[in-house]
Amino acid sequence: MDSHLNIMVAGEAGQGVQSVGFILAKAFARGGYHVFADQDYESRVRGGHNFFRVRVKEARVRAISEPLDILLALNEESLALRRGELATGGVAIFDGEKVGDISDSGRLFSVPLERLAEERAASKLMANTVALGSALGLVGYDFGIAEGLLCEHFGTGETGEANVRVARAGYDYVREHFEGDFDVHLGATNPSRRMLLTGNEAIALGAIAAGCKFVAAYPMTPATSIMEYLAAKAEEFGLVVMQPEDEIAAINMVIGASYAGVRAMTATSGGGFCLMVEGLGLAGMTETPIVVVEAQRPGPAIGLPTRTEQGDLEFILHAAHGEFPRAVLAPGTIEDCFWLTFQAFNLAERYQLPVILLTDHHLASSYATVDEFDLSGLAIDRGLLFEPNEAAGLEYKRHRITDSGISPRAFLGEEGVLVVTDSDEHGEDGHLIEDAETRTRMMQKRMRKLLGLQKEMAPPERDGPEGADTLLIGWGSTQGAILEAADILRGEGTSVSSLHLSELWPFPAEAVSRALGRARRSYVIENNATGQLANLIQRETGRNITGRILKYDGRPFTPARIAQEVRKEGG
Amino acid sequence: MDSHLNIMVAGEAGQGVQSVGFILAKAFARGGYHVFADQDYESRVRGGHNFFRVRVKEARVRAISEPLDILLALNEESLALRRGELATGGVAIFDGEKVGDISDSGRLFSVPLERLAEERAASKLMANTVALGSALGLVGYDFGIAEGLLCEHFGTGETGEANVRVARAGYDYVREHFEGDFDVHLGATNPSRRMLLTGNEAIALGAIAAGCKFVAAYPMTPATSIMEYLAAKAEEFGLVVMQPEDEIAAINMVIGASYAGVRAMTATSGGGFCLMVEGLGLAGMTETPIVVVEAQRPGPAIGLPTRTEQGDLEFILHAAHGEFPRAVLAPGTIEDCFWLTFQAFNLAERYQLPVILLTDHHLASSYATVDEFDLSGLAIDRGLLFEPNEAAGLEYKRHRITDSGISPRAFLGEEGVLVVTDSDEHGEDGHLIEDAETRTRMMQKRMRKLLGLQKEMAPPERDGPEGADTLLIGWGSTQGAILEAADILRGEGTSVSSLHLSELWPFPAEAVSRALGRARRSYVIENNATGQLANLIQRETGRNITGRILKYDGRPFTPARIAQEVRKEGG
Amino acid sequence: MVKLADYAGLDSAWCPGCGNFGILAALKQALVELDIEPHRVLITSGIGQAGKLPHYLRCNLFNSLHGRPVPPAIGAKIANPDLVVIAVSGDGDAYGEGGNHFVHAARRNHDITYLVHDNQVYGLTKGQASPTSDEDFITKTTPHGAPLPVNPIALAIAAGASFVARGFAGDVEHLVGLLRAGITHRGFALIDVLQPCVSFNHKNTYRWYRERVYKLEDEPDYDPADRMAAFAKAQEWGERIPTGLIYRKVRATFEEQLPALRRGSLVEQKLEPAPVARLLGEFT
Amino acid sequence: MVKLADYAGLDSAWCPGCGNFGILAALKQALVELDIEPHRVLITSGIGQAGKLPHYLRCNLFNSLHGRPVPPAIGAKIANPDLVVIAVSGDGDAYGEGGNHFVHAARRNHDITYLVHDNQVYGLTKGQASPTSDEDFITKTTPHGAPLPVNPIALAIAAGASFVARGFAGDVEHLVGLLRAGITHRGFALIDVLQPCVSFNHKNTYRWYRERVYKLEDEPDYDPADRMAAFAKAQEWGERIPTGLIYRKVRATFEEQLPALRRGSLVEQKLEPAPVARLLGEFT
Ligand SMILES: Cc1ncc(C[n+]2csc(CCOP(=O)(O)OP(=O)(O)O)c2C)c(N)n1
Ligand SMILES: Cc1ncc(C[n+]2csc(CCOP(=O)(O)OP(=O)(O)O)c2C)c(N)n1
Ligand code: SF4
Ligand code: SF4
Ligand SMILES: [Mg+2]
Ligand SMILES: [Mg+2]
Repeated sequence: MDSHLNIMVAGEAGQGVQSVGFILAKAFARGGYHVFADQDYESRVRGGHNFFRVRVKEARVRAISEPLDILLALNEESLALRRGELATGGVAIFDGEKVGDISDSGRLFSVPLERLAEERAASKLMANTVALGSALGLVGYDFGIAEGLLCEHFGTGETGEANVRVARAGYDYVREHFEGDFDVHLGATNPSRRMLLTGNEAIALGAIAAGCKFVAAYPMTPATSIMEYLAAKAEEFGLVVMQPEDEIAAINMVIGASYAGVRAMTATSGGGFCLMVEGLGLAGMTETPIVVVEAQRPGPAIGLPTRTEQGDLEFILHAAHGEFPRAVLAPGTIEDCFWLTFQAFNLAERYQLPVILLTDHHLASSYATVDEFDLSGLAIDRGLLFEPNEAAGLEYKRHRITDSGISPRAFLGEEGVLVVTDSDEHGEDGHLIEDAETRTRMMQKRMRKLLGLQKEMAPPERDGPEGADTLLIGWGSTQGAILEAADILRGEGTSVSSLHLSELWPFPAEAVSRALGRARRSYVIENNATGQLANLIQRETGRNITGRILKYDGRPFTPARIAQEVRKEGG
Repeated sequence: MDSHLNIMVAGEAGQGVQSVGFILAKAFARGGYHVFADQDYESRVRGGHNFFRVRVKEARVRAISEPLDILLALNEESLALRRGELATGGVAIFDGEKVGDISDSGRLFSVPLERLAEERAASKLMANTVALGSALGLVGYDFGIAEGLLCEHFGTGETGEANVRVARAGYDYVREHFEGDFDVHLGATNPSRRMLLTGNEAIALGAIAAGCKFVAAYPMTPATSIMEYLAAKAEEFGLVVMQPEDEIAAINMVIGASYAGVRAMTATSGGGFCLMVEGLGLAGMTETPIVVVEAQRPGPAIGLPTRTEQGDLEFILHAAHGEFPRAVLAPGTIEDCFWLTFQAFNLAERYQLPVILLTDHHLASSYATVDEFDLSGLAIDRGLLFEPNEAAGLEYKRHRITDSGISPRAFLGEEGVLVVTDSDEHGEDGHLIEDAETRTRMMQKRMRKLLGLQKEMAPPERDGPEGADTLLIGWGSTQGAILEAADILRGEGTSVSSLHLSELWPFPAEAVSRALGRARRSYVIENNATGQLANLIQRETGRNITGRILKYDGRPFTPARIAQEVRKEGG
Repeated sequence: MVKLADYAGLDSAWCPGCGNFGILAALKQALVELDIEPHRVLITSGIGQAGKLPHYLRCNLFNSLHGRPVPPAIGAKIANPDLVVIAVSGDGDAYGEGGNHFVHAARRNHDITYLVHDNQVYGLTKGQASPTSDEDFITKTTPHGAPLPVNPIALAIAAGASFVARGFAGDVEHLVGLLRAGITHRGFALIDVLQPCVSFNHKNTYRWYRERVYKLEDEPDYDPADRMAAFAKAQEWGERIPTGLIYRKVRATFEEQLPALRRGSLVEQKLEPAPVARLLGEFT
Repeated sequence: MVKLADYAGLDSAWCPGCGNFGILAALKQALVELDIEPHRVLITSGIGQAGKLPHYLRCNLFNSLHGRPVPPAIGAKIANPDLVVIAVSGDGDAYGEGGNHFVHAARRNHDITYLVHDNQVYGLTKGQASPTSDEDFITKTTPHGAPLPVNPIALAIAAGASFVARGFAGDVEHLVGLLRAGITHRGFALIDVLQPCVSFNHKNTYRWYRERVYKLEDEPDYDPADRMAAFAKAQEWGERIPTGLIYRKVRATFEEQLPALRRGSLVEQKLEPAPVARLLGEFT
C-alpha cells in the first residue's frame, strides 16, 4: 500500500512552527515523496495558536486531511487543542518537562525538547528543531536529508550546526526511547527534482516568466508574499516592484505602466481590491491590459485576515460601475497558479482588458510538490500591435473599431504616433465624445472582445466517469479536496465525477450545461455562505443545482468532510 | 380628447435652456396640467448643445416622447440638430435674424428673439425669455401664470420686470404674426397644488422627512443636487451636510455618525460608489445602518458624465468582498424617490445594514408633477433599541445573537453601556475573534436578517391584465416609459401587461416567478448593454426571459421605442 | 473618580516588549487623570498592531478599516460632540493608506485626538516599509532601501493642524502629559508616538530612540505658538529628535462652526416627518 | 525644430475667458521652446475642467480618473523614463480626491511635472467648494462658508517636493518660464497655477489675483534653496501672493534609484520565459 503520513506542528507565533513545518515538508519532498502542507495562523506576530500541517504520500497528494499520525505540540495549549485530532495509532510528541500533568492516553510521547536544545546548543529556542528531529526519528527517515536542509536554512555556520545537533538529539532520543507502536516508517524513495512551493510563489514565478516588468502592490495578507518574492528578484530580472501609498495608487500605476508598454500587475486581497474597483473600470474603458491577483480571505471588511474563503467571486465578476469585458481565472492547484498567471498576461494583452486571478488564502499559502515546470511550451503573445509602416500616413487611432473589437496597440514614444485614451467615452481617436452613435459603437466594440475571448477559455476539467450519477462541482482551491472526496465516494461504490472550473469568466456555459445534463444530482462545493458559483451556474445555464455544500468558517474543506456532506445529501 | 403638448427648448450651455424649460414646465403645472420634463446636457459649462423637454398633458404623464409640437431653438445648431424631431403639425421657433439662410419647410416660425429682448430690456441675453413667451403665445396659454413665475424666479425688481416684459413681447409677437396652423391650444384648467420636482429633490425631501441628521457627500453628477438641496436646508432642519476630501471619507464618516446614533446618508454616482465599496462592507460587518444613494450614469469609468444608464445593478448587488445582507431599492418614479428614501432609513435601522437607493440620471434630473406628499402615514422606526433598565446588571453586547439576527442597538454616551464593534470578525461583545464556531454563528446571525427583510419587501407592481400574453419587465427609471409602451401596444390589440421592480433586493423571487409563469413571452427592458435584471431574474427564479430590450447610448427610452422593439420581437 | 481599573480591557496580542504597551499604559493613565468615564470615550482605530489598542481598554470602540479611523471619528464627533473622540492609527494606517484623511482632518480642525503609533514599519503584516521608514531602510518590499519618509510633524503643521506633538513610547510619564493636553485641546490634535517594534524594526529600537530624543519642555525658549519655529523643529531627525508639544494654535473647530449643532447634539434631536411639510410648498 | 502648430489640438469646451486658456497657451509655448516633440510627451490628466487640457494639444494622452492623474504618470515614467511626463489636475483633483498621491509622489520624488489648475472651486461640477477655496467662501455645498483651505505650496514643501512653484494664468509669459523650469527639473515638480474661473468663482477673479500677485524673481534676496524661507513664503496669502519658483532642491529621483532601470527602459527589455528556469532550482 501507498505509505502516507500526516504531521502537524503546532505552537504559538514566534515558536518557529512555520519553519519546522516547512523543513519537514521539504525533507519528505527531497526524499521523493509527494507533499501537501497548509498553514493556520492568527493575525498576530507573537503568541496565540498556530499550526502547520504536512501530508506526505508516495502518490500525488492534493489536499489536507484530518486524522494526524504525528502531532508536534510545541506548547501545552497546542497539545490540549489538537490531540483530539490524532488518528488511532497516531502519536503526539511534546515536552513533558514543560507541560504539567496530563492524562496520558498512551498516544502521547514526551521528549525533553527544551532540555535537549539547551544541552546541545545552549538555547531553549531550538526546542522546535528538536521536535523536528523527533518526528523524523519516529518515522525512521533519512536524517541526512534533514541535515542538508537545516544547513541551507540556517547557514553552514554555528547556527546551522547547532540546529543539526539538536535535531539529531531529538532524532536519537526518539529512536532510543520510543517503545510504543507506530506504523509509519518512511525511507527516502527516489530522490526527485519536484519543486515544493506555495501558490503565491508559483504566481510570482509565472509573472516573471510572462515578462512582467512592473508591479505596484500594497501589502495585504494573503497576497503580500507575491510582491515580496518579486521584489527580491527585481534587480536580477529587470523588473520594478514598488509599494505605493495605497491600493488606489497601485492599480493606477499599473495601468499607467501598461499603457506605456510594459506588462504590469498588482496583487491584493478583497479589502484592497475594493479600493481598486474604480481603477478596474478605468482599465476596462481605456482597454489597458492589466493583471490583478485577488487572494481571498474571509470577509466582510477585515474579517479573518489570516484565513481562507471564496467569498468574492460575484464581487469580482461585477466589480466597477458600467459594463466592460474582463477575464477571471481561478487556479485550482499550485501548478495552475503558475500556468494561469502566465496565461493571464497573454489574455490581458491579446484582448486588452483586465484579467483577475482569483485565489484564496488556502491556495496562496499552502505548499505542494509539483513537477518542475516545463517552460518549453510557453510563448509570450503581446497581441495586436500597430505597425507604423503598414499604416504610413494614416493617423494612429488607439481605439480603432474592428470586427474583433481589438484595436492595434502602440507603445509610447514612437515618432509620428500619439496614443490617446480617455476614461470618458471616446471616439476611435481616444478623445471624448458625447453622441449616442459613437457611444453605442464603442460599447459594442468593447463587448465584442468577449466573443473571441470566450473561445479561448479552456473548458472545465472533468474527472471521473462520463455518465456518473452525481457531479461534484467546484472552483479554485477546493479542487484537491473535491477530487479526493470523489475518490473516497467512488471507493464506497457511489457513481461520482467532479467538474472543476478554473477559467471562470467568460463563463463556459455550454460545457457546464452539458456536464450537468448527464448527472442526476449535482453539488456545488464552495468556501462561502451563499453558493456563489451555484448562483452563477444557475444564471448562465438556466439549470438548477441539487445542493450546495458550503463552509465559511475560514478553514479549508477536507475531502472527508465533503464526502460526508455528499453522503448526507444522499449521494 | 386629452390635450397634450411636447415642447423642447434647445441651445448651448449658458443660454438658459434649463431655466426656460423649467419655467415652462412649472407654468403648465401651475395651470393644472400634468408635466414630465427631462434634461439633456453635455459635460461642460458653456457652449455645446443642450436641451430640455417638457411634456404636458391633462392626464398623468410619465415619460418623454419624441415628436415635438414646439421646438424653441435658441441657436442655429439647435435648429439644425432638432428640427427633424418635429411632429407633423409641430412648429420650430427660432430667431431668423440670427440664423442664416435655412430652407423653410413651412414648420419654421421666426421670432426676432434678440431684437425684442434688446428693444424691451436692453439685453440680448433675455432672448431666451422671449422664446419662452413665444411658446406660451403659440398655445395661447394664460400669460398671468408665467408672469407670476418669472417674478418668483428673477425677483420682483428690475430683472423680474424686464423678464416679464420680454416674455410678453414674445407672447404678443406670436399671437400677432403666426399665421400657420397649430392645433394645440391650452388654457389653464383647474389650478392645482401638485408639486413639480426632480427625483433628487424628492430624495432630499425624503431624507429630511426620515430625520436624516448627517450627510457627507462628494460632488458627482447626477447625485450632487441631493447634497446641495440638503445643505441649503441644513440650518433650518438641524442637519449637518459636509463635503469631505473624497468618497472614502464620505461613507466612513456616515458610518461613524450612524454608529454614534444618528440617521446618516451619502449620495454619489457609480465612480464615487467604487470608492465606497470597502466602506459598504464595513457597514455590513459592523451592522451599521446607512443609506447610500447611487445615481447611475453611463460607465465604465467616467463614461458619459451627464447622461443616463442602468449599468450598475449587478455591481451594487455584489459590491464589497465577503458576504453580508443589504437592501437595494430602485424607485421608478419621482414620488417613489420620496417614499423609498423614507423607507430606506427605516429598513437600514430596523435591519442594521446598508441600504442602497439606486437611481439614474434620468430619474435624478427629470421633473414630474406629483400630488403633494401625504405625510400622515409616515412613521419613523428606529428598530430594536437596547433598554438599559431591562438588562440591568447585564453587560451590553452590541452583536448579541438573536433569532432574528437583529441585536439591540445602543447609542454612545449612555452610562454603563459600551458599544464595541469591529471590522474583524467578532464575538457578541464586538471584540475580534479567531475561532471557527463564533465565525460561523456570526455569519449566520447576519445573514438571518435577510429572512425578515425579505418579508417586508413590497412585491413588484403589475400593471395590465393578469393573464396577458406578453409581460414587459423593468426596474428603476424606465417605469414610465414601459407603462406607456404597454398602453400603446394594448391600444393596438396586443395582450400586454408590465411588471416593475423597485424593491430589488432581497429579490422578490416568488412574485416574479408567478408573474412570469402566466406570460407566454417576457421582455426585460433595461438601459444597459447586458440585461442585468434579466440575468438576476434568471439566477433567482431559474426561469428564462424571452428577450432583452436594451439601450446603452446614454439616452432614456421613449415609450414608442419600447413598443417598436416589442413589436419587432414579435409582441 | 475614575480609576485605572475602570479601563481594564482584554489581554493584548502584542509581542512581549512592544512599544505599544507603553502607549496603552499612558492612554489609560491620561484618561484616568482627566477623570473621563469610559462611556464618554469613543476610540476609533484602523488596522494594524496599533489598531488593536482600543480592544485592550474599556471604552466605546469602533475598529474600522485600514487607513480609515479618522472619518468615522469625525462622523461620530459631529453626531455627538459630547463624546471624547480619539482615533488610533499605525504609521501605515495614518500616513500611508489614510494620508488624505489626515491632511484634511487637520485643516478642517475637527475636534478629535489623533494618536499615531509610529514604529516606522508595518507590524501586523510582518515588516514591510512604512511611509515613515527611515530612508534606505531595508525590508522585503524595499530590498534596495525605502525612499525619503513622510515627515508627519511637518505635514501636520503645513496641513493646518492646531496641535502637533511627538511622544515616545519609552517615556510613559511624558506621554501621559501629551495625551492629556491633546485630549483637552479643542481641535485636531496629532500625537505621533515613536514606538519601537521589537519584531520588525531592528534599526529604530528603544535604544536608538533613547539616544536621540529630548524634550522641548526642556528648552525654555521654544515657543510652540511659533509656526516657523515649529516647522524648523519638525525638520530635526537624526542625532537629536524633539519630543513634546511642537505646535499649538487655537482656532475654531469644524464642529463649532456648524449651525446645526448650535441647538445641541444631533443624537438628541427628535426625529419627525411632519416638519418637512414646510418645504413642499417650494415645489407647487 | 518643434513649432507651435505641431501642438495644435482640438477646440476647447471651456467657457470664454476661462483662465485655462492661458495655461494651455503657456504649456504649448514651453514645450515648443524646449523643442520637445509631441510623441515624446505624455500628459496624464484627472477629471474636471483642468483635466480636459491635454485634449487641446497634441501629445500622448491618458485622461484618467478624478484625483488620479499622478499614479498613471508614475507608472508610465517608470516604464519608459525617456518620456517627458506631465500630470494635469484641478485643485479638487489634486488636493482633494488625489491628496494622498500628491503627498507621496512628492516625497518619493518621481520625475514628473505636476501642473495644477487652481481655480479654488470645482468648475466642471458647477461651483462647489474645493480644498483651496478661501476660508468662508460660500457655495451650494458650503452655504456657511468653506473651512480653512489646504495650502498646496506649504504641503508640497513639507511633503518633500524638490521643485515647488506658483504661476498665474493671467501671466502667460511668466508661466512659460516656470513650466520650462519644472519640465526640465529632475524630480517631482509642482506648479500650482492661480486660474480664474469666470463662471463659478466670483471672488478670486483676474482682478483679485492681479492686485495681489508678485514675482519672487523680483526679490533678489529670495533664495529658493532655503527650505525655511520657502515655508515662510508659502504662508503668504492675502494682500500679497508670491508667484515664481518658491523652492527647489535637487535630490535623487525615485527612478534613478531603481536598479532595474539601470539596464535601460523597461519597455525596451526583451520578454522571454526561459530565464525563469534559473529560479526553479530554489524550490527543489
Ligand atoms: C485596504 C487594506 N490594505 C491593506 C491591509 C493590510 N494591512 C493590515 S495592517 C497593515 C499595515 C500596518 O502597519 P501600520 O499601520 O504601521 O500598523 P502597525 O501594525 O505597524 O501598528 C496593512 C498593510 C488592509 N487590512 N486593508
Ligand atoms: C470619483 C469621482 N468623484 C467625483 C467626480 C465628479 N467630479 C468630476 S470633476 C470634479 C471636480 C472638479 O474640480 P477641480 O478638480 O477643481 O477641476 P476644475 O473643474 O475646477 O478644473 C468632480 C467632483 C468624479 N468624476 N469622480
Ligand atoms: S510586530 Fe512590532 S508593533 Fe506588532 S506587536 Fe510585535 S513588536 Fe509590536
Ligand atoms: S467653469 Fe470655470 S474653470 Fe470651467 S471652463 Fe468655465 S470658467 Fe473655466
Ligand atoms: Mg507601523
Ligand atoms: Mg478647480
